[in-house]
Amino acid sequence: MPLPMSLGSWAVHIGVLLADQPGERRVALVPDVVKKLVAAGHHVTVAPSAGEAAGFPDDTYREAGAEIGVPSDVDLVAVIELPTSGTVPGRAVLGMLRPFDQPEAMTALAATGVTAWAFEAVPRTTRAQSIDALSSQATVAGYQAVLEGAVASDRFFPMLTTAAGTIRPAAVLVLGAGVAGLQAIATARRLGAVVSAFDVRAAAGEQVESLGAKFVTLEVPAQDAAEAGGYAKEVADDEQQRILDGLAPIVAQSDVVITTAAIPGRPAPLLIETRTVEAMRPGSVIVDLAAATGGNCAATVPGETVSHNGVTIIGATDLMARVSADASRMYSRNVSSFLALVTAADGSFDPAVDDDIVIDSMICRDGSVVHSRLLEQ
Amino acid sequence: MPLPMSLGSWAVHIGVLLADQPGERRVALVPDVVKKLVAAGHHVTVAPSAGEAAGFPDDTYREAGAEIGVPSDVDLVAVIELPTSGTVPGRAVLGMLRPFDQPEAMTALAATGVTAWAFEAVPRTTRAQSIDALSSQATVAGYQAVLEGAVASDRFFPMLTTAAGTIRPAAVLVLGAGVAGLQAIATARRLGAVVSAFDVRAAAGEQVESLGAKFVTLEVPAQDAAEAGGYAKEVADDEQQRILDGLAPIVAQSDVVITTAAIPGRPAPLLIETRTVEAMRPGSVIVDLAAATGGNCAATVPGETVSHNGVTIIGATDLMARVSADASRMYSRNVSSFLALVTAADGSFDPAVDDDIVIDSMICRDGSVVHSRLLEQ
Amino acid sequence: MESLLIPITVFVLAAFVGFEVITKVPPTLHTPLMSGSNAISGITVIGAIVAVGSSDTTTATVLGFLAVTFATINVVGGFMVTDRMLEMFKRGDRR
Amino acid sequence: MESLLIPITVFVLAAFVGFEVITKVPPTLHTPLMSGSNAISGITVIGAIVAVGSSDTTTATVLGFLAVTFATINVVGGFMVTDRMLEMFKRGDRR
Amino acid sequence: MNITLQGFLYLLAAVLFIVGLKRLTSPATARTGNRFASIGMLLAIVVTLLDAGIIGYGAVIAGLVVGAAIGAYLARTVEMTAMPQLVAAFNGFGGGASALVALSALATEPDSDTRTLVTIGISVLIGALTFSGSFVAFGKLQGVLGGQSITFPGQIVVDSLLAIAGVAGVIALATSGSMLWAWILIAVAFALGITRTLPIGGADMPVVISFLNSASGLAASAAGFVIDSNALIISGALVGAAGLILTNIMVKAMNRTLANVLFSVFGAGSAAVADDGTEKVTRSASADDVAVTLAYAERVVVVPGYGLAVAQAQHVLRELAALLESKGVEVRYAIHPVAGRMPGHMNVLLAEADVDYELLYDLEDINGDFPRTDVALVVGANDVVNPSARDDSTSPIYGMPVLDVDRAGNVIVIKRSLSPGFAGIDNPLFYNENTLMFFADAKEGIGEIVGAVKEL
Amino acid sequence: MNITLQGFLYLLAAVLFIVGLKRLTSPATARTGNRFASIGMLLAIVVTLLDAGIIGYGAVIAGLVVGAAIGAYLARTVEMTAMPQLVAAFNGFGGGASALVALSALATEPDSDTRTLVTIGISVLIGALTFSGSFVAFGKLQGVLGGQSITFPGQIVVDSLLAIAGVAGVIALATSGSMLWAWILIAVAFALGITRTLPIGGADMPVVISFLNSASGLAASAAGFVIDSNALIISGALVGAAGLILTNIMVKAMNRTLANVLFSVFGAGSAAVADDGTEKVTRSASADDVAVTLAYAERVVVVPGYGLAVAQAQHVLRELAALLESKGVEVRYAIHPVAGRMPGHMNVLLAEADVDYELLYDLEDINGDFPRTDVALVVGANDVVNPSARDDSTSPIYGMPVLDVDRAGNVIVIKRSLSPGFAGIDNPLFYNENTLMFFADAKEGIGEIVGAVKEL
Ligand SMILES: NC(=O)c1ccc[n+]([C@@H]2O[C@H](COP(=O)([O-])OP(=O)(O)OC[C@H]3O[C@@H](n4cnc5c(N)ncnc54)[C@H](OP(=O)(O)O)[C@@H]3O)[C@@H](O)[C@H]2O)c1
Ligand SMILES: NC(=O)c1ccc[n+]([C@@H]2O[C@H](COP(=O)([O-])OP(=O)(O)OC[C@H]3O[C@@H](n4cnc5c(N)ncnc54)[C@H](OP(=O)(O)O)[C@@H]3O)[C@@H](O)[C@H]2O)c1
Ligand SMILES: NC(=O)c1ccc[n+]([C@@H]2O[C@H](COP(=O)([O-])OP(=O)(O)OC[C@H]3O[C@@H](n4cnc5c(N)ncnc54)[C@H](O)[C@@H]3O)[C@@H](O)[C@H]2O)c1
Ligand SMILES: NC(=O)c1ccc[n+]([C@@H]2O[C@H](COP(=O)([O-])OP(=O)(O)OC[C@H]3O[C@@H](n4cnc5c(N)ncnc54)[C@H](O)[C@@H]3O)[C@@H](O)[C@H]2O)c1
Repeated sequence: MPLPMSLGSWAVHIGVLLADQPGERRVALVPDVVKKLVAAGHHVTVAPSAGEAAGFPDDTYREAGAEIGVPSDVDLVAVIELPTSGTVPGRAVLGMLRPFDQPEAMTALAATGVTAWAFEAVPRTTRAQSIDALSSQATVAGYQAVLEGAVASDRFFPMLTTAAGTIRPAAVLVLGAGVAGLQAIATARRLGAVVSAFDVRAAAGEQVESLGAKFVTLEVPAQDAAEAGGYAKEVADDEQQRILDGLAPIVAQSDVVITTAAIPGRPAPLLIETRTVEAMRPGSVIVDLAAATGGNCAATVPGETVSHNGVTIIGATDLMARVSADASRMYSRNVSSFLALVTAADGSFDPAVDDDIVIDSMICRDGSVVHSRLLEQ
Repeated sequence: MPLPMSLGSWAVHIGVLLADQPGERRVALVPDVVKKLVAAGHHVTVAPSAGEAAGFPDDTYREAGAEIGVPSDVDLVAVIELPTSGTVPGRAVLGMLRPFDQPEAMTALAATGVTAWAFEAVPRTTRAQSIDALSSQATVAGYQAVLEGAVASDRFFPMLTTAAGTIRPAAVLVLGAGVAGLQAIATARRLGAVVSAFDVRAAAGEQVESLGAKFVTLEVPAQDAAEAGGYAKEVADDEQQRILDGLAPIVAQSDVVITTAAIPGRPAPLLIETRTVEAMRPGSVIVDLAAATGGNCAATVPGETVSHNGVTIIGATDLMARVSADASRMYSRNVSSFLALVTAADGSFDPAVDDDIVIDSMICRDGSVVHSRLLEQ
Repeated sequence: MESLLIPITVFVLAAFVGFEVITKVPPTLHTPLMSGSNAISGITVIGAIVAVGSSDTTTATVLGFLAVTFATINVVGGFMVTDRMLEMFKRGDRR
Repeated sequence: MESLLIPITVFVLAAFVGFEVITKVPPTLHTPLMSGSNAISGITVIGAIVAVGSSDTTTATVLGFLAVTFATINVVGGFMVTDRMLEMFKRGDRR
Repeated sequence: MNITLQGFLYLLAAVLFIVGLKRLTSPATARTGNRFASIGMLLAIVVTLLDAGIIGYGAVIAGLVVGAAIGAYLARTVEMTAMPQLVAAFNGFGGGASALVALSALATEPDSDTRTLVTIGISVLIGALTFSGSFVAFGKLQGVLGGQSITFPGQIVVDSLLAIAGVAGVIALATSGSMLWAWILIAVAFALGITRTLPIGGADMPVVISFLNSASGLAASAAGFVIDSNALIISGALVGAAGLILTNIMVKAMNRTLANVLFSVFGAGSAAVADDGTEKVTRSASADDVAVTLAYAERVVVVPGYGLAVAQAQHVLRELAALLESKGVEVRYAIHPVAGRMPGHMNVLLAEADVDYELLYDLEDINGDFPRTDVALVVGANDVVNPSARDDSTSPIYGMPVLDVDRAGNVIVIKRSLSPGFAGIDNPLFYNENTLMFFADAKEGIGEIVGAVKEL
Repeated sequence: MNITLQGFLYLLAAVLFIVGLKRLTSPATARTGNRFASIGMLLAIVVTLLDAGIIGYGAVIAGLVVGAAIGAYLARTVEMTAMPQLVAAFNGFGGGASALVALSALATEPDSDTRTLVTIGISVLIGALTFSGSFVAFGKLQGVLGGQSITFPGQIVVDSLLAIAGVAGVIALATSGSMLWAWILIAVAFALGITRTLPIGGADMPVVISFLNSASGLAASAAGFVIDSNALIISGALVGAAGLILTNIMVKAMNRTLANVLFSVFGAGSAAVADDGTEKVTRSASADDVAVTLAYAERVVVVPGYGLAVAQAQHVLRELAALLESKGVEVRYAIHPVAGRMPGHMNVLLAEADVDYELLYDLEDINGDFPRTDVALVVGANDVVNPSARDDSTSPIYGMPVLDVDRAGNVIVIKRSLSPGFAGIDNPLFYNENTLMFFADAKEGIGEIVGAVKEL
């Protein structure tokens, strides 16, 4: 086992765990990034087989200069999600901890005395973009959702004029034009589908059109999301109904619907009712990216693919894990960009640095939960 | 049940069966085409639920003017493949009967006295293009193969420059640039992959490049396929080895390989040896469209998806059936174009018409096998 | 030669105008332009008129008459036929 | 007026040449072209030379001398400065 | 009339000619340009008629009336297809007139000074040469003399001798001032015009006419020197120079040089020998031709084929379409079911270029529209637009439905050569009357067309 | 020297001027064009010096030597940035010379005929006006008079009175032939030149100079009428006409009209007031400017941003790149990690336009190359090229890595306005010395650039 190039008191010792959620195939650090960290003087311990499912066998980590072994008492544990045990073998942890979905788990985590940063709490500022794991993983999800939808669809996406007749292009509808939605639009357009999209945020229209898709306007006031940190807010009940009714006929005419609408810390907004699903052509497909937070479609079963009246409804929550190699690559960059913030000038680990990103994203520290939003609740 | 508009002695009575092969979801005639046939005075009997899996419930056939019921003693039975029973409830049958793969079944079929036409035996002439079901279904297979490969891949297909690093485009290799191969190239290019392709036919190079992909040239003589009716021939043994060796390093560097190489009536040529698979990066994918005839990859298991050394090898033989609606649409057009040839001027069924397409594609008649290639064997 | 200075100056300048005036011509206008400029070269008609008008010998008169006739054919025919050819561009005002 | 016919004819033709000769000019050439054509307008230098060379009064000589000086500044300076500006297009021969 | 006023009016006429010529170079202004020029001419004629020097109006009026009648009759009645030869004939008359003016001046004042006599000689020489040359061109175009190049042994020797004789004739005339020499000169010039024009092939005739037109301008200018008329000098020089430029433009559009056209005995048109041994002729076009044809159309249907894919010309094609649309032209695409080499090949390309799906028409949907289509633009397609699949039951592709582009007003075919497509058979479309072939790689060719449309 | 030979040599000089001017309009030939013209001028001067009429060479030679020395010195030593004012000064000298020639003619022959006197008056008027106007323009550009428009109450009245006085002066001079009137005329013309130029803003000065240049051509032509010199008439008319056309081209490039420039008192440059209240000036460019800058570059880096997506300009951008490449320019693309509005936004667009992946460079890979880049072409990007993210620690986007386009030789930014991007902050790049702003929708703008490059 090669020794890390330098192991002075100032290096950060990083641990990478093997994800233990079912279906999870990603790894928090890929060998390429490990190599850079090691070159920068850090020490990385990678749990055996941690990268296996993402296509990075242990040997590739060894070559990158990591130590293979079960991390324990490291400075910082990098994870995809919080291990099912709810604890981490180190002084600090960084990952997509889902703090606002599982506040109790955070309280329990805090009790272990660990310092925890959640990517979900990283502010959406310009400078924080390279740390924005939610964006990087939503990109993956948006892309994969279209592929899954296309595979499940009984129709071609592109138009095809052939000796055996002309096949009209598939109609794809994307609901929610955030990071994942835009990527879904781009991917579906690439495949040749006729794409339309809807979102409640005012800025979304131009962005949708900048990808060559049609923006669906319903008679609901567009939100100015600037105040909400770029995120959408829940809509009023009467607006909600108008959205449901407005979307229904468009959904019914679509061959594939990709739903991505989300409101941070809230259950996903309902956009497709069961009766709308029933109005769809048998053979059409709904991919519900919001399944994990309840789904945008009433017929969605999170984690499963179901058929309702001939319509396939994909509620998979592990879409990002399916593009394991590239999703892990992007995630690793997010992790290492964050790490740069908590590394002091002398190279040592400095969890208390005065940086708004580090402070804002901190969930718990010194035994107690510190994030304002969790404290409010 | 609405009566067909006219049922004189001159109308052709067509029967559509429910496909009984496992995984088969296509139907030989879709309601749109049925409607045209009925308008032309033909009588169509569709087996209950025949179109269900392709997204065409019985009602849609009823609306198109068909009779729903078990066809019996019809003029012409239109099928996707020969029913597992090996017999058809009519005087003639048209479908992808795989005559050269299962000559015994043809002999048995002939024994029932039926007249049978196989799409596999339709000559590849300009005029026959609208009847060329092999082409139409290969188109579907090529498209779907790329989607399956992309879904199974742990990599993004397109290049992506993001705040979380730049993802290089996936390298896709297509082996065999026939109808399916070209469609695969086009689809992979649409998704943004860097595509290269190989084929033994001389004409393929320009065609591959006309789709913006790179043509791989190995040091083997290119075939002039004009003599073989557009099809490739088997290559000599030493050439074969040179192909295998030449492709090996390229395969090893590819993220997704789609193999489509075929020689009609012969087992699929071997293009990827097991050791080449083992040289591939874990996480990469092979989609073997030739699985049904043995596969282009030594590690392929027909009909199954297996993982060999971390490489996913998709040997599915039902890819066309997965795009059931559009595949059926195209197939129906092939069927109805053929039907036009065997319909006499007075509208009656004329299986003995003097037309090279009808004659060439005839497998058996009056109790005996008539196709020259089968007689030769 | 002195008396030639002015006509030559005029000739050179006019030739330059001729060279510069024609720069890019779409091919469909080649024939009309040729025809139109050919009609302009029928300006010899004024020479012919002067010649016949001031002629005193019969030869000169006959020659002059022929000259006027020829030149007038060139002028009248030329402009009219050009106009006919250009009728197809009437739609040119669409833009 | 008769004596004006020829000069005016010449003037009109030259003006046409001037109008036609300049059609499309890329903006980077605006200043050099202005400067170059300005140097050409220094042709008054020949008028000045004639004026001073044939002058008999002192006033005329002084005026003529000034005229020659001014015009020469215009001519020499103009052409030289244009050339300097155009140096940047030396790479123009790359194609 | 006051001689100065007359001078200014002549100048005005000249200005009208200049402005007219200028306007004749753009489709939008060409018609008014021609009118400007004709007004200038009317002005010049009227001014001349009012000239104090004119004594006998009889012959003048007679000439004007007879000439106008003949000219108007010819201009009105001649078929549109016979325009080139008509222009040739008019040009011949113009040249003849110049020669006659000079002759008549000689007859009136045989004792002119040398300079005048030289000018008379030149005027006679050019004028007569233009006359005979133009009428030979007329004959060739009219078919009277056959379109082919006519040569005879010793051509060069004869031509050279005639040319020398012409120069000698001018000198002899200038020194003698004798009418006899003038007639000899005319004969020589006549002969030269004939021998020089006969060897040139029919396809090159427009160039010859344009060149002779330029020459007739020079003849007019020379006549101007003789009778000391600025109006003649200016107009003649104008036409001479403009004609030369136009000749050059035409020659360039044919990828030739002027010398090559005038002195090559092999100036035959572009003809292809078809399979059956008969000679089939294609009409080949330049990017500019195509540009004008497209830009002045109302309805264009683009028919893409395999060549579009080979050339990867989809992006530039879309740009051309956008450009045409911005000019108000309706552009649609006809997608043949088997265009290209794989099902949906054209869809892939056009989708890549982001062509709106709404603009793609299937064979059945568009075939009825071709008779109402101004231009069918066939880009690298061949078999799918082969009318023999429809008309010729012996054709190997008989029975395949094809796009009926030949029913459109004009067909423009962009491909690199006359080579066949996938089916390996000849395409009669290429030899149709209403088909223009633009031989080019689709990408480069369409790029050129885009450039040409932008400059219209 | 033989007067006829002299005449022909002058004609030759005029032809050299014409050819020179023609060549000056294209970058490739401009330099030789200038040389042609200067050879023409040398010829004209030498021919004049050999004129039999010249008796006293002293003053002539003195003037030539002094003038040449001053002219050469100025032309050699003046900074490149001071070129416009230098041209203004030279122009002033030219106008002055015309006036002086006329004055001197008057002094020599006070009893000339009326026509000559009228011409002298016109020559003096235009010449003196050009002189004073040019020097005011010089002063403004040099900063001596301040770049702003200088107005005073009653401007119009004074101008009108001076204009009337000028006309009256010409008439008085023509009727009296008196030197006194000539001086008065000079004073009036001087005053008019000053009052008419002062109100025009610094940014419009090039137009004024070009206009005065045209005027000085007319003055030279008028002087030609005075001394009956065809050389002067031709050259003057040439410059007068060409100058007018050039003025018009310049005015059009500024989207103005000539009247608007000359008679508007609000002719200030385009300046923007920045957030902090100080005035920041952008240099705005036309499609032609951008085309020339790009076509003459060796290395171009394209920086696409969200605006490219909004305008859907990817196809035409690629076309521009292809065009530049065909001219030997190296074109690469710098893709900022967060350009656009979603990860990989630019990749989607450029892939759609079929831009080779090899040409796409990441921020880290290309940032070091900008100092070696001739032109950075920023298309609809803003935040990702904002240098304050690098330099200004108070900026809200401080710390974000940006593309260092400001380190390239030239920066061209295509966007519709000065509006901010996603981050909502101002971009100092736009006000840099080496930044040219091309305000346009990206698709339309690039389309225009493509057209302009094609015409180079
Ligand atoms: N779509 C399918 O599924 C399929 C499959 C197999 C076969 N086919 C057959 O393919 C044919 C398709 O018809 P088509 O009209 O599309 O093509 P085609 O008949 O093969 O003709 C293509 C033409 O494009 C020209 N070309 C090639 N490269 C070019 C370039 N770079 N620039 C400009 N022109 C170029 C060639 O002429 P030059 O060499 O003179 O340039 C050629 O004649 C049909 O016969 C069809 O039956 C179709
Ligand atoms: N990539 C991502 O994942 C992502 C996600 C969210 C936010 N962001 C943020 O988005 C920004 C991206 O930077 P950017 O430089 O690409 O864009 P930007 O800073 O938003 O600037 C885009 C510029 O394009 C111009 N524009 C808009 N429409 C145009 C048109 N039709 N033609 C020409 N110009 C047009 C606008 O100026 P005019 O109005 O004057 O034309 C605008 O200033 C960054 O601030 C980034 O943080 C990125
Ligand atoms: N640093 C940055 O500048 C930065 C970084 C990342 C994302 N962003 C911006 O933040 C925005 C949202 O990002 P996200 O994708 O992570 O958001 P998200 O995952 O929280 O939500 C997805 C989308 O669903 C939409 N939505 C919510 N309720 C809806 C409803 N009832 N109907 C329809 N749509 C509904 C939202 O508007 C959002 O676009 C994006 O526009 C993105 O550009 C900015
Ligand atoms: N009417 C027509 O004109 C018509 C209709 C359909 C197809 N075609 C042509 O026929 C050709 C083949 O059609 P297909 O796709 O049905 O063929 P196929 O399915 O039989 O074979 C697929 C491809 O595998 C290739 N191949 C065979 N052995 C190989 C080897 N050892 N290595 C690499 N590649 C090998 C073949 O060349 C062929 O391109 C195509 O080019 C198509 O264009 C013509």
